[in-house]
This record gives sequence, C-alpha cells and structure tokens, in this order.
Amino acid sequence: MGYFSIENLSISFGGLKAVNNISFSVEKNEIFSIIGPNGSGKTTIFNLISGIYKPDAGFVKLAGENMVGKTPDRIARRGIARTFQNIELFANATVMDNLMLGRHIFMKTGILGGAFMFGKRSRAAREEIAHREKVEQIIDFLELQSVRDQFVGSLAYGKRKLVEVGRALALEPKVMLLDEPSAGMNTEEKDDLTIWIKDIREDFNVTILLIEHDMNMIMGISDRVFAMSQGQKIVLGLPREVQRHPEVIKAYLGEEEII
Amino acid sequence: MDMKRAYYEDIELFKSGVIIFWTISLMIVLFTIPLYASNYYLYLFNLIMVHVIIAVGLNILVGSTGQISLGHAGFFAIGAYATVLLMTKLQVPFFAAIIIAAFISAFFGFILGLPALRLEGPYLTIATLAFGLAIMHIIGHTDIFGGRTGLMAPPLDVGVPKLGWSWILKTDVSKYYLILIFTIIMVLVAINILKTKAGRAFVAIRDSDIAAEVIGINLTIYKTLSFAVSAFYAGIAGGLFAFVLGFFDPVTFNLLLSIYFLVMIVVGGLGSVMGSITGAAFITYLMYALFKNVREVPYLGSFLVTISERWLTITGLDNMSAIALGLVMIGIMLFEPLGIFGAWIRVKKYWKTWPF
Amino acid sequence: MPVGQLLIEGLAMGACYGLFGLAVVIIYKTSEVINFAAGEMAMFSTYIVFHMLTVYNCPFWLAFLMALVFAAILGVLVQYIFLRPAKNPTLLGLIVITLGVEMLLMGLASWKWGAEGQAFYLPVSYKVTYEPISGFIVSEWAMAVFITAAVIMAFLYFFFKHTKLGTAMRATQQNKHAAKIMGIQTDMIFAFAWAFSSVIGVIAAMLLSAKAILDPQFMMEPFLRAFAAAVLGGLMSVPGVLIGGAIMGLLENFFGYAWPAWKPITAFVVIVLVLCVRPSGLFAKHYIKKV
Amino acid sequence: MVQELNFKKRGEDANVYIGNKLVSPRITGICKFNKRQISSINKKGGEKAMDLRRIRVVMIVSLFALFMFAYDGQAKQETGFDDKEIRVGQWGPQTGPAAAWGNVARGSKLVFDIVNDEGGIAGRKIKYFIRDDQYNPSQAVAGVRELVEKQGIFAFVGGVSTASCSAVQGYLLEKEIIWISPCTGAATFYKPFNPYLWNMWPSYENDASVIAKFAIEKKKFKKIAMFYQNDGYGLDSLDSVKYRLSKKNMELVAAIPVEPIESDLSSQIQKLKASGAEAVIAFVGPKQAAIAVKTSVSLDFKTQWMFSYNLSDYEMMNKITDGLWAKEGVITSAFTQEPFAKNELTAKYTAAVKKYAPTERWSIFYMAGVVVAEPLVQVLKKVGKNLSTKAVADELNKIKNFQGVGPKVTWTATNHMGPKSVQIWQCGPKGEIITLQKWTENEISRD
Repeated sequence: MGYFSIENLSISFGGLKAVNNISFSVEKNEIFSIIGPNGSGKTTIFNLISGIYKPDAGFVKLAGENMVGKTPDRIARRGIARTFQNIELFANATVMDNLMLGRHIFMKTGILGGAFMFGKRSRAAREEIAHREKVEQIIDFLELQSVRDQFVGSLAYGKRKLVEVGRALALEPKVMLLDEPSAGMNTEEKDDLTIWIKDIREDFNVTILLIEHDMNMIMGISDRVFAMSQGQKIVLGLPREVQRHPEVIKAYLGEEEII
Repeated sequence: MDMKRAYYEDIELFKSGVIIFWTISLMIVLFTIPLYASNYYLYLFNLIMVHVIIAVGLNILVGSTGQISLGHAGFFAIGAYATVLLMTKLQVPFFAAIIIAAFISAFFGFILGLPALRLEGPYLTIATLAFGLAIMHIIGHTDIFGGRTGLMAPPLDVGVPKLGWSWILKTDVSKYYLILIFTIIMVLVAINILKTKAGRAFVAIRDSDIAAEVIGINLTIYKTLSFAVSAFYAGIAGGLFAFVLGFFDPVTFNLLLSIYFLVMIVVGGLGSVMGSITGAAFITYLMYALFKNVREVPYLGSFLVTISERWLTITGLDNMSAIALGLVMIGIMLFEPLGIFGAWIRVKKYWKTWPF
Repeated sequence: MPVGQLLIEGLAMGACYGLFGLAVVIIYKTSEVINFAAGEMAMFSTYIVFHMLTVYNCPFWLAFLMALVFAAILGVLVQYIFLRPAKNPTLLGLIVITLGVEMLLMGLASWKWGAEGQAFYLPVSYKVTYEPISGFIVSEWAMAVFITAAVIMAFLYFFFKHTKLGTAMRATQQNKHAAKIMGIQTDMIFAFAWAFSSVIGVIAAMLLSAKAILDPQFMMEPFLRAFAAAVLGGLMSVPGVLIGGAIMGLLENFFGYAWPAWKPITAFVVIVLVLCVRPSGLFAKHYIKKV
Repeated sequence: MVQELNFKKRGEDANVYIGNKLVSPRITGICKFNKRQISSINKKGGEKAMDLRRIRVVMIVSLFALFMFAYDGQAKQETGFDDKEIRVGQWGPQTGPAAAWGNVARGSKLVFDIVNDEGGIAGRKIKYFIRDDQYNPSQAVAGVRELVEKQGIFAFVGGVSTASCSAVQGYLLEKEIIWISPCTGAATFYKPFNPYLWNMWPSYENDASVIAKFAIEKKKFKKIAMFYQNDGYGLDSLDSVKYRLSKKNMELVAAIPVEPIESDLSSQIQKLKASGAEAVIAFVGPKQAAIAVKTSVSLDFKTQWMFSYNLSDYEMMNKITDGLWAKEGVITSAFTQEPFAKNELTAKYTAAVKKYAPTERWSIFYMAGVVVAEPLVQVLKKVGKNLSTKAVADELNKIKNFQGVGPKVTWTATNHMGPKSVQIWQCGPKGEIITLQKWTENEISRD
C-alpha cells in the first residue's frame, strides 16, 4: 500500500451510490488527478477523505493510519488539507486572516492568553508574530502581497482560488486535496497555477490530489490519473493512457462542455 | 498607503500615533466626566457602560460567530443574581463574586451552546429565547432568588469584609470609576480576543463552518466557547448592573431587554467592537432620553398635546418615545445596513479623499 | 384530569397559534424574514375593526371585510415603506427593521386608543357552549376557530399547490434571483405575501382577542407562541405550522394542568428538546449544505 | 459592460458572478440578461453619489435624535421649592405592559390642578412632573434621579409598580425626600420603618384576610380556592388567606398560580373547576381577571369570584368582560370610597375632571392618584408660608383619621403604616356597586 490510500470506499445517498467501492493508493509526493464527468462522485471522494461525509464502508489511510470516523478538524490536524470547488473562504476576513486561520492548528494560545495579549513580549504576541512570518512566506510564494490586507469578499475569483490554496498550504499538510483549482481562471492564471502546483510539491513536500476538468492542465502536471464515472472506477493510469481510454471518452460523450 | 515595518504592527492595540492621541483624549474625557456631569448623567453613563460590556460580548457571539441569541437577558440576570447572592449569602468579596458569577454565567453559556451545534437561524432564536424565558421563570419561582419580589443589592464593598478590610463605594462617582475600569478592561480584552486565534476561529465559523472544520477548527469547542465568552461578558455586566440599579426582579430581565441588546449591536455594527460601543451608548441614551417628557419640551410639547387632544388620546402621548425609537431603528437600518460603525467608516473614507 | 376538555381547549388555542404562525410562515417562505412585527400588525388591524364597530357602529361583517382590506394595505405598506428600501440588508438588519415597525405600531395604537383594555366581540361567543359528549364542552368560539383554521389551511394548501401565484411565491422563496429572471415580479410577490400574512394575522388576532381582551400588548405572548409553533413545524410547511400550533396548545394545556407554575415555559422547553433531535423542525427536511 | 461570467455552484444552485457581483443563482441553462439588468450591474458610478447622500442622512438623523429630542429642561435648585412653586413628582407606567395603570399618576394631577386654580398654597403653585417608567425599575430610577437632580423635587406621591418603588426607595430615603405612599400593598414598604415614606395602601395581606373572612363568615363557603399571580402581590395574599383559613381549621381546595404575562388560562380554570371550589379568591391583574371570568363561563364553571381591591374598577371590568362582571356578581374588596358616592368631595372632583381632564375617566385608579395627593395638599396648606421638608414631615406625622376619597389614615412619628381596613363590594346586575360590608379591619393582622 502506498503513502496515502483509500480502500473500498462507498457511500450512497438515498439509494444512489455516489461512490461505489473505490480504491486507489497514492505515493508520496505524487500529483494524482481524479477526472470524470459532472456528478461522477469526485468531490464526494474528497468529502469522504476530509471527513465531511461518513462512508458506508471502506477506509482512508494516511501513512497507515485510518482516517475514517475522525471529525474533519482531526483529519486536518493529521495533515490532510483541502480546497473547495465553490471556494469556501472566510469572505469577511482579510487575506492575511484567512491564511492565519490556516495556522490555527499550530497555535497554542488559549482564549485567555489571547485576551491578555498586552505588549510585544507577551506569549500570545510572540506566537502570533512567529506565525505571521510563516504566513508571509506563503503570501510571497503565491504573490499575494498586493491583496494582503484586502477582504476576501472583494477579490477577483481567480485570486480567491489562490488564497484558498494558500490557506491549505498554511496547514503544512502532508496531503493536499485541490478541488477544481483552475475553475474560473483565465489561461494566464491557469498557467501560473500549474507552475505553482508543481512548486508546492517540490518546495513544501506535499502529496497532491487534484480534481480538474481542464485536460491540458491535467496532462501537464499529473503523475497518474484516475478516471471515474457514476461513482465507479473506469481506469487508473498514466495521463496519456487515460486520455485515450475508450471508456473515458464514452463517459465524457453526451456531456456537453464542461466549464 | 501605510507602510508596516514589523509584523507586530498588525496586532498592536494602537496602530498609529493618531489612534493613540484619540484614545488618550477619550480616556481623559471619560476619567474627568464626574467633574462636570451631574449625578443623573453618571447614572446614565453607568447604565451605558454596563450595556457596552454586554454588547461587546454579544457581538462576539452574534457578530463574529454568527449565532443569534435572544436570551442574553438571561445571562445578564445570572450575573446579577449570582454576584449579589454570593456577596450576601456567602460573604464572598465583590471582585471574587463578580468573577465567579461571570463564570457561572459562562457555564450556562456553554450549556446553551450545545443545542447551537445543531440549530441555526430561527431555530436557534427559539432555543435562546426559551433559555431567556426559562431563566426568568426559574428565578421567579425560587425563593432563594427572591422570587418575583426581587432582590436588593448589598452595599458595594470592594474590600474583603471578612478580613476586616472594607471599602464601601457609596457615591455614583466611585461606582462610575469602578465600572469604567471594568469596561475598559473588558473592551481591550474583546479587541484582543478577536485579533487572536479564538477570534479568528469565530469569524471562520460564521463565514463558513465547513471550511472552518477542514482547516482544523473544532466546531464543538469554538461554538460553545463563543457562547461562554459572550455569557461571561453578560455575567460581568449583570454583576455591575445589580449595583447600578440597587434593586432588581426577574421582570427586569425580560425578553424586551434581550431584544434591545440585539438592537444595540445591529444598530452599532455587527462584528466590530467599536460598533458595539457606539450602538450600546446610542440605544441606551435613546431608550432613556429620546422624546421622554415630550410635554415639557417648548413648542413641540404643546403642539403634540394639541394633536393628541384633537385626533388621538392625550394619555398615550408618552408613546412618542417608543415611536421615535422605532423610527430611528428603521432609519438607521434602511440608510446604513452596516450600522453606525459602517457609517463611520464611510465618513472616514470620504474625509480621507476630501476634497476630491 | 379532564382529558377531553383539556384536549378541546388545547386544540382551540393551538389552532389560534397555528393560524397566527401561518402569518409568520408566509413571510418567511417568500423572503426569509422573521417578521417580529406580525403581532402588532394584527393588533393594529384588530383595533381598526374595533374602531369601526364602536365608533362608526358598522355591522360586523362590513367591519370585518374592511379590516381585511386594511390589513392587506398595512402589510403592503410596511413592506413597501420599511423593507423594500433596505439596501443589501443583513438578516439581522431586517429583523431590527421589523422590531422597529413593531414599536412604531404599538406606540401608534396606544396613542390612538389608549392603553386601557377594551372588549372585542365576535358574532360567535365563547359564552354559548355545547356538550355533545359528556366532558367535552365546546364553545361557539372554539368551533369558529376550528372551522377558520381548517378553511384557511385548505385554501393555502390549494393556493400554494395549484395556483400560478402560489407557485410563483414558492419559486421566489427558493431562489429570488432565478425567479426574477424567469419573469416573476418578485416585488409584487413580496408585497402580496405581506398582505396575505397580514390578513391571516388579523383573523387570528380577532379570534384571540375575542377570548382574551384587546389592548396594545395583547399579541405579544401569542406571537411568541405562534413563532415557536411555526419553528416547530419547520417554518416552511403550511400543515406543519398548524400541527406545531396544536402541539404547542396541547402541551401548554396538559402541562399547565399538571404543573400550573411552569405552564409558560414547558412548551418552549419541549420544543427546544424536539429541535435538538430534529434541527429543522418536524416537517422540514434538514438542509445539508453541499460543498 | 459585463466582462466576465464566473460560475459558482453551491448546493443545487449555481451562482453567476459578473465581475465580483453576485447576479443570480440557479442558472441551469443559458441565461440572457436584459439591458436594464446589465445597466444596473454596471451602475457603479452612481454609488458614490448615493454614498454621500447616505452619509448626510445618517448624520442628520443622529444629530436630530441626539440633540433635538433629548431635551431635559433646565437645572433647578435642589430644595424642591421656591417662592413661586413647589415641585412634586411621580413616576408611573404611561407606556409599556402596564400602561393601563398610568391613570394613577395622572389622577394626582387633578388635585394639584384644583389647588393651583384656587391660587396655590401660600402664594406657591404646585408644579407637577410625571415620569414614564414603562413598568421598568431602571427607567423609574432614571426618571426619579432626573427629577431630583435636575428639576429639584420637594415630594413624591404615588408610584405604581412594586419593583419600581423598591428600586427608588433607597435613593429617596438617602435624599430625604417626602414620599406619600407607593400605590401598592406589598409588605416591603412597611418594614423597616422609613421616616420619609408614608403608606396609604392597605397591605395585600390585610386585604386578602378580610376577603377570606367575608367568604367564610358571611357567605359560609366551605370550599375555597385561590388563584394568584406569582409575585409579591399574589404570594402575600396566598399566605394571608391560608393563615385566615387555618384559624378556622380549613384548607384551600386548590391554589393555582398564574404568571402575569399569560393570556390562555383554560388549564388553570379547569383545575379550579376540578377542585369543586364554591368560591375562588383571586389576586391577579385586571387582564387576567377578565380572561379568567370569561374562561370560566366558556367552561361552565360556576363559582363565586372574589377579587382584590385592584379590580374594584367595575366600569372597566364590565367593559372588558363583556358584562360578565355584573352577570356573575363578582365580589371585590375596595380601598376607596365609591367613585360616585353622593357627597360634596366626590362632586367637587367629578366636576374638576370635566374641567381639567375631560378625556379622563373618573375611575378607581384615577381616584388612587387623588388619594395619595390629598394628604400632601392638606399638610402643605397647614404648613403654609414656612415650608420645609421637616415641617411637612412633622405635620404628616400628626395626621389623624384623615379621609378624602380614599381610606382613613392615621400616622405618628413612629408609625407610617397604611390602613388595615377595606370594604367589600359586589358588582350589581347593572354594573353598580353594592356595598356588602363597610370598612372592616383585619383583626388578625400581622403587620
């Protein structure tokens, strides 16, 4: 078994088998893409991994440890971070605060410590400053300096996607789940994102699971691709293989343009 | 564009010299008020500060965490009753009593936070409302709380009477300073809480609870914590309120009061400490002064009396006060949905670019 | 324990709460606003009937019809003057506006009619009672309540299911923007919902005041109960509200009989416990946000 | 114009963004925007002007609210009187849940109006202030302090709510301001002795005891139930009735509490009915009294209702019970004279009402305001020119068997108790007052 794996994962919503007995395993530092037409259960897999849904059966294992049954916040603490398809940022907080929230699990200041943060040398302030430095690195990395103190709600869509990636990065995850990170971006932004994702893997030593519709991007960065349809596995393999696989093409036919 | 040199500047209490200047000026004004205001105004100021404390706490819950509470008068009552009973029945010194009372209140906040894990919106409103009603009702039915007859607050002794050291605050001025110090501390603490880990977690829960969970925020802990913190504030405020008023009964802490608390923070500005302060001051002042004694106002009074006699009833003239307060509330919400604080930001922005 | 009698009285009060809860639900269904002014709007309209009956000596049915018209106008006016101009309102902001309207209406009513209680009569009296089965005393008033509740519920059921306007209202509730794009005049829908709610409110208020008394404060407690009933029913479902109201009325009467001292809060506490099990009330699907 | 369409899915909905502005969720197909919608989306330029207008409106509204309406009169000296006027105050609920009691405070005005019209007292007119407390102690304290500290008040009369009176009691004592009778029979104002407070109200304890005595001895009821408001008013009287019954070795067949806010009383009345009570002694507010009587009729519960003196306003009670008050022949106690008794004093007041307050109804509670003002005027007249708090207090302490339209009171330097006697009335078939029993003292009073 690999570094991160899901085994026989299944869930159904009222008779509909959204994810049906799916297994795969991902090596450390791999970029692993999941593709499939709309409604094929890709996001559901992510939701199962991050603990938002409880699977009917199966396991999610990170370095041998089972994640199923843990609450989402515990799973996050174990090192699985994610972004969302529809952007779930904290819209009424600044970019800085959003990223600082990514540091939440590393901060030890309790509410009392925070409440009495008077002066530069108080423990809370020292911790706060230390984490701000970390976040600043992420801001530099993702080139978010210009929007650092802006409210997320006022940012352009592409920037928000990026902030969300930054927030996931701030958790210093072992595994990162990116759910359609390039949706809504223009070509230029997509190219930048591709480079960043690669860099994230290199610089931060992260295993990346990616849901994407943009075939160019998938072909460009994925190590392996997992194709699924209607909750079932179609094929798992190298990008080129999967792209030419007749079942995959069949699954996408009839579907019109995917945004 | 302001340039920052160190990360600490982001979390400093006073971010610039201008803010320090204004803060110091405000402090000077606040600390010298007793020199030129009559005792009646000190009473109003005391009430305002008590309301400021509770509004700041409520705003942490409603504004920052996004949980509606219509039961805060209940926590307010717990604070008042617990402080007074601890002092009279167990001879606990005042400062210990008010802190213990606030913790008791916080504990009840924690309890009320539990259903909030599952409920939201109107459903949570009903749960908190029921809590407020239940507290009022239980107090009204329990003899040790004085039942519906009410309780008289003891003399405000800030010393430790058991050790023979007692220092009784009798005058309004001394009470004013005591409450002022409490208020300043509670406000600073709130500012700090909102700037650090817990505060950010609250905002995260408000904006997207699912995202909050997947970045490692434990909803159970932080939702209940938010209720507890907010209730702690209400407890402190209640303990002080007991001595401002000197006498209270369960009806003092009715649903209407909870509603007024909510109005304070919405009118002031949700999610901001400054908003809670301005909202509490504004609404309290209006509650106690707006169109009161309208008959004695020159010209307007006699005009209204004439109107009342001609078309309405003269006995109902005092309702002008409620009507005016209602209109002010509606007006503020229509023209400034973000509350007074939103208006202030707008004005500030406007002046910054003036005259362009 | 006179079970039968408690049942009848509980159901009658419950039907009133449920009926009034409908006024809350209709507005919530279309615009997701909790109208805290509902009680006072109904109170104000009831005073209008009262005024016409006592000052102008109108025949009852005329006064009643005029009051319905007035209630509709009041509802539209409140929506048009106070709620529609709100720019980008927050949910709490809207609640504060309705609270402001509540204070305004209560102030105006007390100013016009004084704070002293008044008697309000309906042609159906609580004084005329029948005892069809021993132990079940039914007053004319209670029968009127049951019939009104049944008629209004049937009407609403039909209205929301089978009329164009009702469908448009449901669509607006589900998605205001989409409804607008589909060519539904949402402003009209909101105005209509407020008028509708106000009319149902005044009917409930008249029934309640005929049993109790009429004063500017008389709808405050029933409003809380109706709101609780509506929440128990799930805030979205028409039969749900009436069932919620019935549960509320029955709980109050049975608990009130067993432990009179705790009557005012038992129903609320039970409702909160029920909500802890079913967080979106009895008759609404719990909405799980998808990510 | 529209630059970019961003699609965002949330649940079943898809939100359409144009730039950053949310335009429409739930688009499943292709959507077309008409010109108006697009122009409204792109109308960013107008917002600046809108901003300015809003700022102005907000500023004007807040200034208006703060400065125009917050009128608080001019500060006066603290003695409470000068050569031209004596300032007297009262607080009371003019608005809020108990606004129906507001006529007490307005009633006192009648007495002062009469005196002022007669030329005042030793050249001084009485200036009378009413402060609305909304039945809320914190408002009462604010009003009273404002009066004392900014207007300067010589004496207070009346004051309706027990809670409000309790809240200001300490303050008034500290300021040594004369206060003639809180309009409540709660025991808290009797003990401990307050040298600046003179009581005129029979305590609820005495009231309940006399009613119970009447029920047992005159009416010979065997099964008596109690229906009481759960507060000082109800609990004092419950205690007293129990005490009275225990003297005769009797017990209440039922004692049902009610919260002052409740409006559905059917379960309580059914419980009373189940107890088989021949008489129900009820210490509740007027609203609940009315609902209780109405409910008992609709539940076929036949009993003799007996209420406290707080419900002796037959005209109003008949109005709000739809005539049931008379039909059921309700018995109440009473602490005043009959409002329309044929005597000189009543005639004087009823004439004065027509003149000074034509919209007011001459009723028991309006009279209550008169009752508390009468002794003050009497004493002020006696003191005359050399006015001081001490002189007035001394004269008040000498009052003996004083009776206006209210009860007979006697005060001494060490005893400021209210009267111990009440009358028993019954509402006759036409709503008239039938005096069943003249002033009766509670012989087992524990005051």
